[in-house]
Order: sequence, then structure tokens, then C-alpha cells
Amino acid sequence: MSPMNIIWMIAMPFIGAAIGLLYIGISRNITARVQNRFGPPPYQNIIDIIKLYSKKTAITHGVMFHLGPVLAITGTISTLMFVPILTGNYPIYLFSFQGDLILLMYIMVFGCLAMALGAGQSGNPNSAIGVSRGLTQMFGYEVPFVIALIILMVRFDTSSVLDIIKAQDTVAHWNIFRSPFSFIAAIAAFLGMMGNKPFDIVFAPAEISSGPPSEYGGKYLALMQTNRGLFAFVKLVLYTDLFLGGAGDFITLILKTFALFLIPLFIGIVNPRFRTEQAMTFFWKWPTAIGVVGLVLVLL
Amino acid sequence: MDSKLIKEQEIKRNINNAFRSAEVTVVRRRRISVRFRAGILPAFISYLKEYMGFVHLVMISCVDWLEDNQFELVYHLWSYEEHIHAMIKIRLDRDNAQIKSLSSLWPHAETYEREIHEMFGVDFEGHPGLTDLILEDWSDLPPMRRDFDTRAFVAETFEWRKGREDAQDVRQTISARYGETIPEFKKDK
Amino acid sequence: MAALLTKEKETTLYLGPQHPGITGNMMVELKLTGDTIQRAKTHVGYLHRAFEKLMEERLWMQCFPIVCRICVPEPDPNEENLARAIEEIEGREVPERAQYIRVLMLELARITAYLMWMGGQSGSMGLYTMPQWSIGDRDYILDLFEELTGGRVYHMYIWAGGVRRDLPVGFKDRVRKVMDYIESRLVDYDRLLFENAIFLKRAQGIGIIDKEKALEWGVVGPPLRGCGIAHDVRKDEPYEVYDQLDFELITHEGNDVYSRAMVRRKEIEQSIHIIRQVLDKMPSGPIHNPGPNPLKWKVPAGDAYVRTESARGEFGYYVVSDGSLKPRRVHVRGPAYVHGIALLEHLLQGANVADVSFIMNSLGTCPPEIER
Amino acid sequence: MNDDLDRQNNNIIANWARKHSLWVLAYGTGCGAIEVPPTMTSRYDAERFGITGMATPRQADVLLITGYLAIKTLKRVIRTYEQMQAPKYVIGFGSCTINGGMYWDSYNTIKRLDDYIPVDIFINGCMPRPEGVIDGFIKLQERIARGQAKGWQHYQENLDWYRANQKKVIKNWTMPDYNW
Repeated sequence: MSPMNIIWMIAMPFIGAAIGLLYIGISRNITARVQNRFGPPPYQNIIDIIKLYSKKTAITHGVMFHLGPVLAITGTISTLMFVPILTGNYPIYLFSFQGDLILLMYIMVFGCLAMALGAGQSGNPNSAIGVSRGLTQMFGYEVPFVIALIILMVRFDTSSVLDIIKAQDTVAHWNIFRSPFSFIAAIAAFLGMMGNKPFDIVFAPAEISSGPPSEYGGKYLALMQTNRGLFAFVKLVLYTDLFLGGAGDFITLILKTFALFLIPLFIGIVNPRFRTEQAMTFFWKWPTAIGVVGLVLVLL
Repeated sequence: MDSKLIKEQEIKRNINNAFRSAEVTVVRRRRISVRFRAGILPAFISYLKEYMGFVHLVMISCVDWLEDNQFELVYHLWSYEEHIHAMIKIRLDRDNAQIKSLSSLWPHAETYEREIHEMFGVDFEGHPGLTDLILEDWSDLPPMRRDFDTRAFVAETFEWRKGREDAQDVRQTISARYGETIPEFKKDK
Repeated sequence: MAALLTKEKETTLYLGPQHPGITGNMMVELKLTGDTIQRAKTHVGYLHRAFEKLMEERLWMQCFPIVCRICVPEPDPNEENLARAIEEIEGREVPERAQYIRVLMLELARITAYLMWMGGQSGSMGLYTMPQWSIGDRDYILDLFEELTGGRVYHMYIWAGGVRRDLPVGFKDRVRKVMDYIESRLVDYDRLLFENAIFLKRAQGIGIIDKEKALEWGVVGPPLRGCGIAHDVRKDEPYEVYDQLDFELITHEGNDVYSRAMVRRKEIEQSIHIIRQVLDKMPSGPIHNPGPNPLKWKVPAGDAYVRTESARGEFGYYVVSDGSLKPRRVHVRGPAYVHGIALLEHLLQGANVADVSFIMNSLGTCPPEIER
Repeated sequence: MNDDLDRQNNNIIANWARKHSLWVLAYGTGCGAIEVPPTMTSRYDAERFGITGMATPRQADVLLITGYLAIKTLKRVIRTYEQMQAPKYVIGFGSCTINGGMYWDSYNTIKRLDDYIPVDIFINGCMPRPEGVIDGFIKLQERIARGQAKGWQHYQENLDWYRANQKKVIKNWTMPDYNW
């Protein structure tokens, strides 16, 4: 491992979190413009996190409650380590290996499970309901997501993200055009993963306060918000790698990830949220069906 | 006048045929007022509901007539067919206020009766649960009675801020507590 | 498996008083198995200010600033009710122009209440763009109120014998302009909320009121008309000049949250229509039929029940006077008293926990008028 | 203990962040709650100043007491206030929090809010206009930046006095005596 890689390993979580939080800040601004107002400055989320770190935190609900946010961010950082971020002249891929796509499928769930364990111990019924909703929803979107990944794996006969990126050498070869079925299934799963409007049943403020984090405050919440920014970044980079041919430099990366980020944002602004069972029906109906069609086509 | 109030007069006749003791007065168009005795109230009200079309229980009011040592319960009913509002007034002895509950006729009568029980101390027989509706841990007289003096209660329980009493600047008492000076008004020239 | 399901542990969930989904300040205690509500119980009384007691301590004139605080989103029906009850006991006539201005106020207030409700209803299912639009647009009407009465929220404008001020110069044109604007915005509201596929999916078949029982349950206002039963105080017992105005009674079949929403949506159009007629037909003349000196104002002994159609349904006042300087008793019947306690508990049985706030908003539950 | 609190209060970076990110607890305790939606929504847009609503007390910084408190609500408000994480601020909104306002002779509402929980800013008016509310928030921001908004510290130091006042009004004290 080269020293450059070690530096990137340390720096990447911070850069990723900053980019993710900025995206969320910009999304607040875009939402505000749709809603006829100005909205906060784009760096508002970073201010919020500094404030949360500066708050006293005097809540205790047992060991898992403390460990939950820590494990969640650990899971996210380790996911980041396995996602190739840049390919090109100055590549950043830290621990990529043959078969990392299968590992990613599992390790992405790790953070959510850690959160569920932590929130579950808080004893707040809102958290408990939120956790059960979150796990249910995960079952929902994992199905089209896994199908989409299997389509890619079968098609390129590999389970390495780097190989998939290499296969998409020109714009016409991007997977968004070459295997649209896989893309549609994956983007539907993406909506669920990002937790934007139709699928924010986990955090639904008007229904269950704010769901799993309702007992978390101060520094715990700061960790969770950081995790949220970082996880958004990780997911965006992974989707860019899989469907938009990866990125050669940071500017391309930011353009591509931001374009992807806008999809759930614009859907979220104008739609209310589903009930849990409606969200499940949605995931298991169209995206899964389209994914299965794609899979059949690829296998043929 | 009489020619316009045909429907009202007819209802008055019908009520008097069934219940002779009911004193019915036609107040104005669309309003009749009935004085009745407490004993067979549920029968009378269910007669109005089933046969006269007064299906909508608007509300149950209670008025405290301290001078007569009586409570007056007023049942407001509304007929959607005839568009007539009936007020059934019942006087109860203030010391021993008891009446039969109407919660079997209308589900929302239960709430009104709970409130009257809490605010006036009227007992409703056959009510499923006369628990507190609005107040919590109230140990004084029922507060809506005329002999409950809210100003004396307030003076006893709460402390007023100086300024309410002697018209001084309220900010002085606030700033004295936190040890700060009152900001000066900036006067523009 | 069935045995396992029935054995499922019952949890208690307290929704409120501090909860973003609750309208105002009240609590709903839910007994849940899984996501399904077995029993619901409402707890009210967090906003009890003892208005009825306070009014027994005040002069008749001092009651007007108090009653408007009973219902915060739509205070005008309260002033209207108290004024009409006093006028009925006293037998005081109200000039015709004042009656038209009262109708104007009431209908404007109805539109503000519906815009506020739209915000609440869509906020309860996470559509946060709608409250931003509708509450922002509501401010244009509040500006009109401010110009006419001096207050944004509490107006204290309608009093016994008429209204407090005449319309300022050019006010009618500004009302027309705002009405045109709101009418043009209705298209956007339709696209965003009332025709939204997810809203339809969530609202249809939820919170069904038994149509046969609706009248007996004491359901009034838009929830009643959402059961397809055409009753409205403005038609049943016309007050002020409503019998001279042309408007339609909106009903909608379906008995569910969606039909209640559609009734309210269409009533906004009717209100705009009424306001335009009022502006056209308004005669000139006096606006107030003055009574005695307020400090020596004694209302003759008697009692009166008056009712007004507010945005949530029938708002009634029972006023008793014993001929003294102060009221003997003023009893307020808010529509939310029935909707928010007995009906809500009934509708929540068997509902999903996600729909509590949704159903509450569709019934127009407003705690301050429950406990006064 | 006190030095530690003072050091926290005077941390410039933390105060800057606290100032620009005020999360208001969504708790409509009184009729003033009707002017909060206009303040937060498109016409007045308080989010420009970093003021956002928050769903649970654990996450909120500002407790907005929107008007009179009935005694039944006061009990819940104290509980809510103690669940919030320090530093936390209280805004008394409306005349009725200052001296009872028009409910001065009501048996069920408290007359002086600062007898029961420490108040950092009062906004008067019945009810205050959204401009007034935003002005109150900006005054609070100035106080936070100067390290003066230390009502929470005042509450910790004078807990006995506050408790005595609270227990005088709330008859049935079923809460834990100290919970934050």
C-alpha cells in the first residue's frame, strides 16, 4: 500500500462527509426555491453539526445506545474503503478486490443494522416503531437492488466494481444505456435508500416524532448527521461507478454524483410519503418486475 | 306571527299530547324551549329523538342559578328535517344534583356530561366513567360554580409580577431577577 | 400463526402533547399491536383557560376580545356568534351594510382556515411544499384583515349592533385582487395535493364515518358533507344575508379523508364566489347600530342559542343573561368538541398508526375550542 | 463546575455555531402557535437564519413557549425542558407569559413563566407578529454570541428555587426530581 493511499484513506471520510453535507445543504436550498423562499445558506448543515458537537450530551440508555451511532459510522467508512472513488490518471481505490461487489451488498446494510440496534435500546416506542419500519423498508428496496447488481454481474461476468467501470469506457457504453432495466430497478432502490420523500417512512416526523433518532441528541446526533452525509456520498459514488462509468477526476465525480442526487430530491419535493405497506408494494411490484425482466434478458 | 310558525306550533302540540307536564314555548322561528322535570328525562329525550326527528344533540349546557340554589341543565337538540332547535331545560337541586345519563343515546353526550360533572359537580347516573376531562389534580370547588371565586384563587396560588399591580415597567422585575440593566430606547432625531 | 399474532404484545404509545403530528396541544393515547391501533383515548385540557368563567367576570363589551381567542385559526365565527346572541336577546337591529361586511369577514376567515388546514393535512403526510405555499398565500388575506381591523389573527371586529370600522378606500379592489390570485393558485394546489397519486392512495378508504350514523354522532361541517349529506347552517338556518346570496352546497360521496378534503377544496371556490357577490351587492349606509354606554350596558334577562357555519362545522353559542352588567353564562359549542374526542376515538380503532395525524387533520381537530 | 460552564459559554466557535443553528421544538403550547407556521414558511422564512423545527426535545435547542401555560401543560413543559440537551434556550412568546396577559384572573394558567423555567427572551404582544418573532430570535442570537444566554445555567444553579415554585402549582408531582 502506497503512502498516498494511506493519506487518502484518512482524508476521504472527511471529504466525503463534507461533500455529502454540502449536497444536503444545497438540496435544502433547492427545496426552498420550489417553496417560494430563500432557504438557509448551503453550508447550514455543517454549522448544525459543529453546534451539535458543542452541545452537552447527558442521555444514557445502555451500551448499545452509545455504540449505535459509532458502529453506524464505522460501517459507512468501511463501505467507503471498498468503493472505487476515482479511476483515471490519479486513481483512488483503497481496498478494491475481485468480488467486492458482493461484499458491498452486505456491508452497506451494516450501518443501518447498527442504528437499529442502538435505537432499539433507547426504549422510546417511536424509535421501536421507526426501527421496525426501517427494517421492513430495507427488505423492500434490497430486492430490486440485489437484482440490479446481479444483472450487472451476469452481464460483465465479474463481481469487481473496477471491472464494471472499465467496461464502460465510452458514454454509449454506460450501463444507464446498456442495461436500462438494471438502472431502473437500481434507481428505485436508490430512492428508498436515500430516504427522500415518498420513502421517508422511517423518520416520518408527523407520525412517529422522528423515528429511530428520537432519543438521540447532542453529539450522538452529530455523529448520525455526519453519517448521513457520508453515506449519501458513498451511495452516490457507488451508483456513479456502476451506471455512469465512474469518474476520472473530482469535477466529473461531483457533476455525476450531483446529477444522481437531484433525482430523489425532485421526486421528494412534490410527493407525500407512503405508508409502510404501500412502500413495500411499490418496491416489490414495478422495480422488481422490471429487474426480473432485465435478468431474464441477460440470461438469455 | 302565528301563521309563520306552523311547524313550531305543530311540534308543540305533539309534545304536549305525549307529555302533558312539558311546558313548551315557541321562542321565535326555529326555536322552541321546553321546561321539563328531571325524573323521566331519558324517556322524553328519546321520544324527541326517535319520533320527532331531533337526532342531533348539539350540546348540554349547565347554568348555575346560585340565588335559587338550582342548576339548570339545558339540552340543545336540532332537527335536521324541520330545521328546528329545541332547548330542554331542567332544574336540579344544587345540593343534591343528580340526573340520568344520556350516554346510551348519543356517544358524544358522554363527553359533555363528563365536563359538566367536572366543572359543576353534577352527578350523572349510569355514566360509564365520570373521570376528569380537562382539569388535572383539582381539589378545590368545581370551578364553574358561581361560588368559586377565581380571583381569590389566583391571588392565593400565583404570584403576580410587579407592574400588573402598580403600573410600573414590567421589564424591571425581569431584569432584577437576572441582574441585567434595561436597554435604553434609542430615540431617532 | 394466528395464535401467535393475537398474543402479540400490546404497547402503549402516547402521541402528544409534544408531537409534531398533533394539531395543537392535546394527547392521543394509543394501544397498539404492531402497527394497528386497538384502542384510542384522547386526553384534552392542556389549553384550558377558563374562558367561560372569565366571561362571567367581565362586562359584556369586554367579552369580545375574549371570545375570538377561543378558536385560533378562525376567530371570526366566535365574534359573530356572541354579537348575534346579544342582538337576539336585546332585539337590536343590524344595518344591512354591516351584515354584508360580516359575511365578507366570515368568508375570508373560512378561506384562511382552509388554507391552514391544507398545510396541516399535507404536512401530516410529509408534503412540506404545500404548507409553504398555502400558508404563504394565507398571509395575503391576513394583510387584508390587518388593513381592515388592525389585527392579523385576532380581529375583534364584529361587535353587537354591527361592525367596528367601515371599509377603507380601495379595499374592495384589493379583496378582488387577492381573490383572483387565490383562484389562480388553486390550479397549483390541485396538481400538488388533490390530484397527487400518493395522496389519493393514502386518503381513500381511510377514516370512514358510518353514513347512517353520521347525523346521530353529531358530525357537522365538511366531515358531514363528505358523507354526502347536504347540511350547512348557512342553508338550514340562514343568518345575516346568506339567504340573498347564491352559492352551492358542496357534498362528496365517500365518507373518507379524501371526500372531506374535496369538500373543503371546492368550498374555497364557493367562498370566493360569495365574496365576489358580497362586494358587488354591498349597499351603502351605516355600519353600526349603537347601544348604550359600554360601562353601563345591561343586556335584558333572557337566553339565546345562535349558530354559525365555521370552516370546521357548526359553531354555537348559548348565552344566558340575568339582566346585569355581566353575562350569566356563555357556553361555547365548538365542532371539534365532538370531532376531536368521541368521533376521533371511534375512527382510530383499527387504523394504522401512520394515519393518526392524517385523520385528526381531516376532522379539523382544534384543541383550543374543545377546552376553551 | 461553574468555571467549566462559563468556559463552555464563552467558546467563540461554539457560540457562533449555536447562534446560526437554532432548532425549535415543535410544541404548540398555546394560541401563539398559529403565528409560528407563517414565521417558518415562505413569507417570513425563518430558515434563512438557521431556525428550523425539530420533532423531539432531545434534538432541540429552543423551547418556544407560545403563550399562556395551563397547569396541566406546565407539567409537560418542565419535563420537556429537562429532557433537552444543554445549552438550551427558552423564549417566552406573547404577553401572557410575562404577566398573565388577558388571562390574569384565570384559575388555570400561570402568570409568570420565569418563576418556573428560566426565560432568555420575552417577546410581547398578543400575539406577536412574525416580524416580532424573528426579531426576538435575532436578539437571542446576539445574546448567545455574547455568551449571555445562560438561562440553563441559571436553572441548574437555582434548581431548588425553581422546584419549590413548580411544586407549589403542580399538586401531584409524579416526575423524577431531576432528569436531564
